[in-house]
Formats: sequence, C-alpha cells, structure tokens
Amino acid sequence: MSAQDQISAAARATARDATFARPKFVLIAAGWLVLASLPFWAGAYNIATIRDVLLFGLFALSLDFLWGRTGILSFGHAAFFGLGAYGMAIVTIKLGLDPASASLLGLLGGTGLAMLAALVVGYFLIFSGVRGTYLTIVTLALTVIAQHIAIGWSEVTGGDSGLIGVPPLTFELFGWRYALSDPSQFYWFVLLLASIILLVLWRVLSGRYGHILTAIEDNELRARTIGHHTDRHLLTVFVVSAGIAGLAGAIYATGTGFVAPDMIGLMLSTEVIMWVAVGGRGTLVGPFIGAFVVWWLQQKISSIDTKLWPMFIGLFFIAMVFLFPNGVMSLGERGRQLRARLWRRA
Amino acid sequence: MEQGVTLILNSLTLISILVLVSLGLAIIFGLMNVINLAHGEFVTIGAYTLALTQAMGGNYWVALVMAPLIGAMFGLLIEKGMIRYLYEKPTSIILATWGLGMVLQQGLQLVFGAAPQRVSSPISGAVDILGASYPAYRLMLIGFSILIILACYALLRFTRFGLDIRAVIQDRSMASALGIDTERVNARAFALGAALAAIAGVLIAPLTVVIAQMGINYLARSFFVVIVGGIGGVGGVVAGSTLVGGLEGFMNYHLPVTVSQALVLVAAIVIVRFRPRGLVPA
Amino acid sequence: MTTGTPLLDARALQRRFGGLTAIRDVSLTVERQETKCIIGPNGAGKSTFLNLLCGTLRPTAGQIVFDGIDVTGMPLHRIARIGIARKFQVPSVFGRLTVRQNLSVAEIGTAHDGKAPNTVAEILHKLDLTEIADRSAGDLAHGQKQWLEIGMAMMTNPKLLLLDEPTAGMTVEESLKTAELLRTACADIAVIAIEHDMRFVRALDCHTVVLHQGALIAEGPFADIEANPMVRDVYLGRQ
Amino acid sequence: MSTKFITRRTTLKGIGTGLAAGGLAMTGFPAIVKAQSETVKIGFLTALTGLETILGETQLNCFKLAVEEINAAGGIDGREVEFLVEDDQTTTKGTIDKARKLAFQDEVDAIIGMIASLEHVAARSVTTPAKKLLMYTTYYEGEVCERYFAATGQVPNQQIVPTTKWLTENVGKSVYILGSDYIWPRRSAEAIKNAFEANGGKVLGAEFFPFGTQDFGPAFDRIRAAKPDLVWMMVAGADGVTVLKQYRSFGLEPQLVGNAWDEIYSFAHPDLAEGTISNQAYFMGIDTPENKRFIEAYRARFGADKPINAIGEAAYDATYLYKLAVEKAGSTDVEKVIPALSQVEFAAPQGRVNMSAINNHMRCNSILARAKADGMWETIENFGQIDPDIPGCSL
Repeated sequence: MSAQDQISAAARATARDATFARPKFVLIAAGWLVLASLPFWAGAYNIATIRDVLLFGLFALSLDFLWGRTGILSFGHAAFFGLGAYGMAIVTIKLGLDPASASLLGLLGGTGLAMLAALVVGYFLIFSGVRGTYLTIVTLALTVIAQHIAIGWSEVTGGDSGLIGVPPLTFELFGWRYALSDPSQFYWFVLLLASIILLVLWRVLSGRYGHILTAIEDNELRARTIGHHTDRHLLTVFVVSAGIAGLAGAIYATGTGFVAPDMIGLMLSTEVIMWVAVGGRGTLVGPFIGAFVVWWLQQKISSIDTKLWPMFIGLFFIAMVFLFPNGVMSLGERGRQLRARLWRRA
Repeated sequence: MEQGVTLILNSLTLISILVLVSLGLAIIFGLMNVINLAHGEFVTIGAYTLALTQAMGGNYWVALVMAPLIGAMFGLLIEKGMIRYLYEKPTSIILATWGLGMVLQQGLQLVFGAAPQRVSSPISGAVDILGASYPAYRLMLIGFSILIILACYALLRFTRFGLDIRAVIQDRSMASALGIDTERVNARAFALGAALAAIAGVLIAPLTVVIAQMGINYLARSFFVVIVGGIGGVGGVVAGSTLVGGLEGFMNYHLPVTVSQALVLVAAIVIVRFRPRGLVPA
Repeated sequence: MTTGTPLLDARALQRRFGGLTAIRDVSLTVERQETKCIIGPNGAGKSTFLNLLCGTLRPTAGQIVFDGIDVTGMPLHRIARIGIARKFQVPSVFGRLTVRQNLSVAEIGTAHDGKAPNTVAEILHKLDLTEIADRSAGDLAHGQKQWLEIGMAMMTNPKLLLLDEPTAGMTVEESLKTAELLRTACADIAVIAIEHDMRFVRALDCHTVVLHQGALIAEGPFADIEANPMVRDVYLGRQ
Repeated sequence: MSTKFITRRTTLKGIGTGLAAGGLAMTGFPAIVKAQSETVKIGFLTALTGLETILGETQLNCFKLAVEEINAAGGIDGREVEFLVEDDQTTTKGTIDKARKLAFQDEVDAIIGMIASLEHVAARSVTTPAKKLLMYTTYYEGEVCERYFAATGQVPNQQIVPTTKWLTENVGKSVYILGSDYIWPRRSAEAIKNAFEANGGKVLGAEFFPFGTQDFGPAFDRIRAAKPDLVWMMVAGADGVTVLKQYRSFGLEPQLVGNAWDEIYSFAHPDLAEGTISNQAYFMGIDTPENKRFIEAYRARFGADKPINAIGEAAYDATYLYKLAVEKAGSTDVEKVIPALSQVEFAAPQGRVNMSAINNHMRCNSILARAKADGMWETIENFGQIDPDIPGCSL
C-alpha cells in the first residue's frame, strides 16, 4: 500500500514536473551534447577555457547546494576551492612523490583539506546554533584568513606568486599509467565529472532528502520538532559542499599548473556568489549557466573596452536583478509572464 | 611609559577608523538586514568629496560638511531607485549592490582618473602627550569619532526618528502596525548610513590613499565589527571596533601584522560561537 | 513496555524568565492513550508549559520523565524521535513543499510499541487531506494547514501529541471537525491540547487541567471543571 | 571580430597622431604601410582596471607609442604591427584567460606587459607550454629562468646592490625595512640584507604588511626605537601612498629609500615623495637626446601632464627590442627570435640596452635619484648598464 502509493505519487509528480520542464530538459540535454562535442569543432583556446568555466561552474554548484538548499550563504566559499587547489599543489610539488600517486593523493588531499576545514568550522559553529548572516560573515572571515595564510606562509604556499609546477592529473591502475595531458581528454574528464556530480545532487535533492533540506530552510525549529537532527543535516551539506568546491579547485590547479592566493580569496568568493545569483539560486544547473554567462560577457566586453567593462558588468548585474530576479534559469518562465502581461494590456 | 602611550593612541586610532566606517553599516545592515556590498563606495565618495573640494580651492571643513550631504543624497537615491524594491530578496540585493559598487568605482575612476587623489589634512605636526609625540591629526580623528559616536547615540536614543528606527529593528511588522511608516524609516536610515560612511571617508582620507577602489578595504572589516559587536546599536559598533582594533593594535606589538590580523579574525569566529548575538546584542 | 507508570510524568516543573516566574511547580501525568486538555486565561503559562514538555524550552527546575526516560534538557530532535510530537499554535507547515511532501518529510520511521509506522497515504486519508495532497502547503486555507500540521505530527508516530490551540482562528464547523479528526486519528495515542475554545474542549470531553498565573489550580473531568466556581472566577467568568 | 576591427582602427588613428607629432618627422619616410597580407601581431596584457590601473595605463601608453612609431617608420621589416590590448584584472583567473585568448585565439607572435608577480606567473602557465614569447616589463625579484620568458625590468643586482653600496657610503649603515607581505618585498629584503652586510651595514628590522593595512602606526614606533639611518620601503601599490602619508604625519627622521617609487607616485603626491631616494632604470629627468624625444612624443600623444615611469619605459624598450630581434631573425618564428633578442641593441630613453643571452633579462641601467618638489627625480648617481644576475640560470 505504502510503496505503491509512493510510486503513484512519484509518477504523478514526475508527470507534472515533466509538463513544465520538458522544454527545459530538452534544452539542457542539447546543451550537454554541444558541450560534449566541443573538442571536435572548437579550438584549443575554447577547449581550455570552457573546461575552466565548467570547473568554476562546479564550484558554483557547490555553493548552490549549500545556499540554494539550506539558505546558508557562504561568503567565503573560495576558501574551500583554494584549499583544494593548494592541497593539490602542495602534495604534488612539495612532497616529492611519484607523479601517479601524487596526483591521486593531491586530489584526495585537496578535497579532504577543504572538507576537514568545513567540518571543524562547521561543527564549531553550526552545532552551537550560529545561523544566517552571522554564519555568512564568519565564512567571510574564513576566506580572509585563508588568503592571509596563503600569502604570508610563503615557505609552504609560495606566498604571493604561488606554487608553480602542478603536474597534469595522472592515474595509475594495476601498473597502467594514464596522464590526462591531452586537452580534449582532460576536457571530457571534467565534463563527465561535473555532469555526474550534478546528476547525483539533482537526484538526491529532488527526493525526500531535498525536501528535508527545504523544510529546514523554511522553518528549522519545526524541522527539529518532527525529529530531524538539523545541525547534522546542515553540517553534512556544508562539508559536502566544501568537498565539491575543493575537488573543483584541485582539478583547476592541475589544469593551470599552479596555484595563487587569489584562488582562495575574497574576490573569488564574491564572484562565485554572483555566478549562482545570475544563474538562479537553487536550480543546480543555473550555477553552470551563470558562470558561463558572466565569464562570456566579461571576456567579450573586456576585449572590446579594456577600461569601461566593469561598468557594463555592474550594470548587467543590476539589470539582472530587475529583469530576471530568479536568475537566467527562470528565463522561460519570466518570458511567459511578461508575454501574458503584454497580452492582457493589449 | 612613552611606548605605552603610543600603543594606546595607535589602538585608539585604529578603533576610531573602524568605528567610523562601521557605524553606517551597522545601521543599514542592522536595521534592514541588507548586505550592502556597495557600502565601501560611500566611504570613497566621502574621500573624493574632500579631494574635489580641496582641488577647487575649498578647505577641509567645507568638505566635512558637504560629504554627509552628498553621501545622504547618494544613499537616498540608491534606496529609492533600487534597494526599495529588493528588501524581500536578499540574493538580489547582494547582486545589485555588488554591481552598483563596480559601476561607482569605475565611474569615479573614469571621471577623476586612475591616479591617487591629493588631499591634505587641516592640521599637521605632532602634539606631546605624556612624553610621547603623536600626530595631531590622529588625535583629531579620535576626537571626532567620539563626537560622532555620541551624536549617533543621541540620535537613536532621544529623537523620534531614532525611536522609529529602534522599533523597526526590534520588530518590523509590529512597528508598522503601530503606525510607523517603515518605508520612510528605511529610506532615511539608508541615507543616514551613507552619510556616516561619507563622513568617515573625509576623516580617513588624509591618512590613506584616495583611489576609486579604497572602499573595498573597509567592507569586510566593517561586517566583522558589526557581527562581533552585535547588530543594531551604537554600543555594538563601539564594542566590536574596540575588540577588533584593540586586539590587533596590541598584537601588532608582538607578532607580524599578517599573523595578528589573521588571529583577530579567528578570535572573531570564536566570539560569534560563544556570543551568537554579538558582544552587545540589541 | 512499562505498565503501571504513566506515559508522561512531569514533576514540579518551574520556568523563570529573568525575574518573572512563568511556570511554578506544575506537575502533570498523562497515561497512555489518554487525552488531556489544558485551559487557562491568557498569560497563564499554557504555551510555556507545552514548550517545556516538548523541549523547545528548558525548565529552570523540575524533571520530565517520558516512558521511563528522563527527557529534561534533551535535544529537540531526540525528543521527537522517542515519541513526543508537537503542533504549534501558528500553523507551521513547510510552505514550499506540497502536502504530501510535508508529510513525507515528517516521516522519521520510528514506530513504537510494535505498531506499524503511519504511512503518508494513511494519514492523508485519516485527516481528509487526500484531495489536496499535491497542493503546495503555502497555498492552503488556514484550517487545512492546521490539519496538515496534525498530520505531520502523526507521521512521527508519536506516543504523545502536544497541541497548542489547534482550533485557533477556525470557524465553528472547522473546530468541531478538528475535534472529530482528533478522536478518530489519534485514538491510540495520548494527547495534550491547550485550548481557548470551550466548545472544542467540550466536544473532546476530556480530563481537564486549569493553569492560572503559572500554577495548576484545578484538575478533573471537563464537566467538573466547568462547574468549579474558582475556575469560573479566574477563567470562564471572564469569557 | 569586432575586437580586431576596433584595434585596427585604433592603430590607424594612432598613426595619424604619430605623424602629426613633430618628434616623428625625423623618421623621414611617410608612413605608407604596405598593403601586406601578413602583419606582426603583438598582444599587450596588463592590469587596466582595479588597483594597478594607473601603472597599467602608463605602460600601455608607452607600448602604443612604440608601436605607432614603428608602424610610422614602415613597420617591422615592412610588415605592419597589429596589436591587441587585454586587461588581466591583476587576477590569476583573468590573466590566464586573457593570455590564452591572445596565444590561442588571436595567435599573437609575442605578449608584452604585466606588473605584479602573479600576473607573469599566471601568464607563463599559458605561454611557456605554448612556446610563446612573453616579455615582462616590470622590475621584479628576478628568479625566472625560462627560454620563452624575457624581462626588461631591473632585477635585484641591478637595483638593490649598487643602491646599497652608495647608501652605506653616503647616508648611513643601518636600515629598517617596511614592505608589503608578498614575494617581491620579501626576496628584495633578503637582497638588501646581504648587500648591507657586505658593505658593513646592518638591517635593524623588517616588517611586512598584508594588502589593505590601514594603520602603520605601530611600525613607526618600532622604527623610532630602533633609530635606523635609513628606512627602506617596499609597500606596494596603493598601500604605498598610505604608508608614506602616515610616515610623514609621524614626522620620522630617517632618510627614505625605496625601489618601487617613480614618477607615478611623485606626480600624484609630490609633497610626500619629496626628498625620498629611489633606484630605477629610467627617470624622466635623464638628460639624453633619446629621452627628450621620447618624452616629447609621449606628451604630444597622451597629454603634457602625464608621468612616465620605468615600467612604461621598459615596455617601450621591449617593443623595440622585439622589433629589432624579428628583423635580425628575419622571421617572427619564436625559435629564431629568442636567440636574436640578445644580438640586438637599442638606444633606449634610459641609455643603451640589450639582452643577456644566458638569462633573457635586459642589461638595464641603474640610476639613483632623489625626488624634487615638482615630482621630477634628480639623478644622484648613474651606475650605468649592469648585467642581470639570475642565480643558476644558463639558457
């Protein structure tokens, strides 16, 4: 009875979602195919750049998982991205290991470092009831501290100019060694990884767990009184989010070959918030689109006018807020709304 | 003795700078819970007012009077033109104010050029205090910040406007039920916050570099100060600034500056952990 | 299973807010499957008392034993998991989720006393919510929100359900329907209801406790309470 | 597409202005750029927004001036120079992105520019694997030894060593160092320490401040207590103005020395800069015909009140050295241009310059000067051209 009921409910929900979302999903699938075929028709510049945009999109996704689903805004998410990148760089450059094991260890080390930092800070704060803007500002402190350390502790971090010489990702399985130095393969690896993480998160969040997180954002006290250990849920999301950010950072470092303090600092922390906001908070795909749109505009406008472009980007952000308050992902819906309004007026 | 006096005076200077730039933020952030990322630009506008006034032959004191007016005007314009529509949408406010900050920075740079602006302080020279010689302007800065703290306190405590603001901080819906025009309070408070930041800009300008991007330096720190001190009151700002500035000033004497700045932030995190409403909750 | 001992045993609870004593020395026991109503004028400390029982407030003094376990000061979610459910006075459902999702979120999977856990479908049916199962909870009418909230409480498979003014803001018909729903849906669990609406209490016809200025002043069947002159003075008399 | 259009238009406009400027009449030829299909493409990458804008703008102007002059004189081996300007925003992300665009999309023959260390590091992460020539024009800590990297700014042995020798002989033997907390001041501080000790002097203290430090008061207390003869400042960027303002307001006595001070600072704040000592490869006050012509052309093109500094002049030199190297190599093929770089010589505004074959760094001049009240610098001593020393580097 119960299982059947759940299935029928799910079926109904899917059917309902599908009627709304079909064009969106078709678009997303088409977009994915275009991305997957990119190495066949795009030049080296686009492959390398779109790869980085995907990694920044993944980074933005990690923030959206936290901010979009629990309402906790992290103003210091670059701290985790940067810890991933620095972890990777320090393991591969400073420890003098064999490249294959170093690469894997760096990936684990970087991601682990980011998660550990999130766990310690998160446990310390979330379990004592720090929430909302307070938590936001504390994460802001986190990223500033991280940047201070990255610049100041130059023996380990290379100081201001960072660490150079991060090798490309290398895997070794049963004596078979494989280095992701070919740009197309590296690109596909990143695309696949980002897609898998996106799908897993989407799957998990569209189920009951997603509802629980929505419930916590809605009314945490209420969620507690129906038996949810909200502290633990929030901490879990915080740590997983940091882990994804760290992973993105670690892979980014292998792509660029080096790390620098601005990968861990306040500017990047702010930028990632803008990507999520532009793409649409809580939409999961939105952060990728937001990262792409902002990057693309910045890239194009700054090449046309090297002096004035920040003004245009600033105006773009303001315009976004008033035209598409829920981000690029709400484009279709918003378009329908506007059309309906015009229709009525006519 | 001499070193002790300068230690205290240096700490007081730093605390004064923090108080000045944070007061406006405390009102905007504390009252409306608006994360205004363009707040630093209000400080910059104040500093540029001084530079422009002096370039046109005016003196420091004229600028000190002009700056809050210009700041308030900007604040009012921004509140009426933008923030007003966004109170219910914190995400939008973050995006819009960040965009605004970029526009203001680039606009200032475009109009005034990229070179640092020239400003001069109204008084120079040093004063002897208990055997230590200390720059007169810094003493003036400390004095002014005390005056501004008192004025703000009085404004919030004893005027109708202050009462309305405090009522809105406590409970927005209750305040509007009591007939307080919350929209007008919002607009005025925003203008007040901007005006305070602009005064801070004038006062700080002779001590620092005046460029279009100067505001960024103050943004993160004023958020810390307000959070550590406690949202929504003059007392909170003073407590937060004293703690952050005093701790940093003191640690500066024993540790490298980078380390002491990082430690202050760690301390701020610990304080938020144990006093989640800040040192002086509203 | 403990038989003979009451399900809930609140002993000499006290709660102070600064200088104000909101609850003084209130003791209360509830048996399994028993329904009790708490009445009292505004400011009598009813909500505070309920907050103590479900853990949103800690008592300044006293002890709460539930099903043989000392739950005083236990974290909220653990209290919920051992079988105390709570419905707030202001309907607090998750507005961004559907009715079904609200219930599903509340399903924490612990059934007590060997019973099968409540399922979403059962609760939808019992509380007459099946029709509106896929509506967004934020769009529901006031009464429906209240019933959904009772349903959410039931989804946690409670042994004891605490209701804070379940009929506040309801029409007469809705109040009576609520009483009816409680009788049928919550027949096998203990219920403590705080109420203002005497019609509702009368309809429930339960053992009634009267609080006044933070203290327990009378206790007994509703008919007796209604007839008690002291209670009339402090409470009913003012109606 | 539009980018190309705009830059080409800018280039043409530049040629017009260049011809109008009297300083160029001496080139003799009317600048008829042959309608040749192939142009030489140079990418210019630097910070044009953000904190370093003022430096980046000056650097860009000098580069543009060089390109316009070269085109007016018939281009490089008869080929027109086309240039693309990109803003790296002084961020890793921005620099990588723009360096990639220039290298892979625009396929430029060389990239010139950059100010902060992180910019050349980030740019090199793109250009070195891609085998593109990168010419860095800012004085720096001098530790890069790469085939595809060339530098036209001073390194410590061209700047700090001769300065220190003169200071210990003429001003005093004890120094206190204040710097920003990053690699250039830290490495330079080591070089300063070694140089002072080699000359019988002593470093009494060294402090490094994170960017955005608002109060330097505590450091001044310690300086007072230490009583050094000299204070050597390497507080970079905008903070450099802050520290100077506060130093002056505290009325400290020791002679100020810096190796990042130039006309950009002294023109903006002549009152603060007056009397300070700095060592650069170039100052506007250098009295040579090349420099006079350079300043005249610059002023005619960009305005009479605009300062020029060593970073800008180094960009000018880099552009000319590249031109000469391409002409020498007879090709823009990077493998041929790089060896040719060390075989050419340019009569730069700062004096004669050429590149060292073993490390691709420029044999810069080393000029010690003192700031005057009008923002100009008066030469105290010109140490002449010095070989760059990059320890362990042999290309």
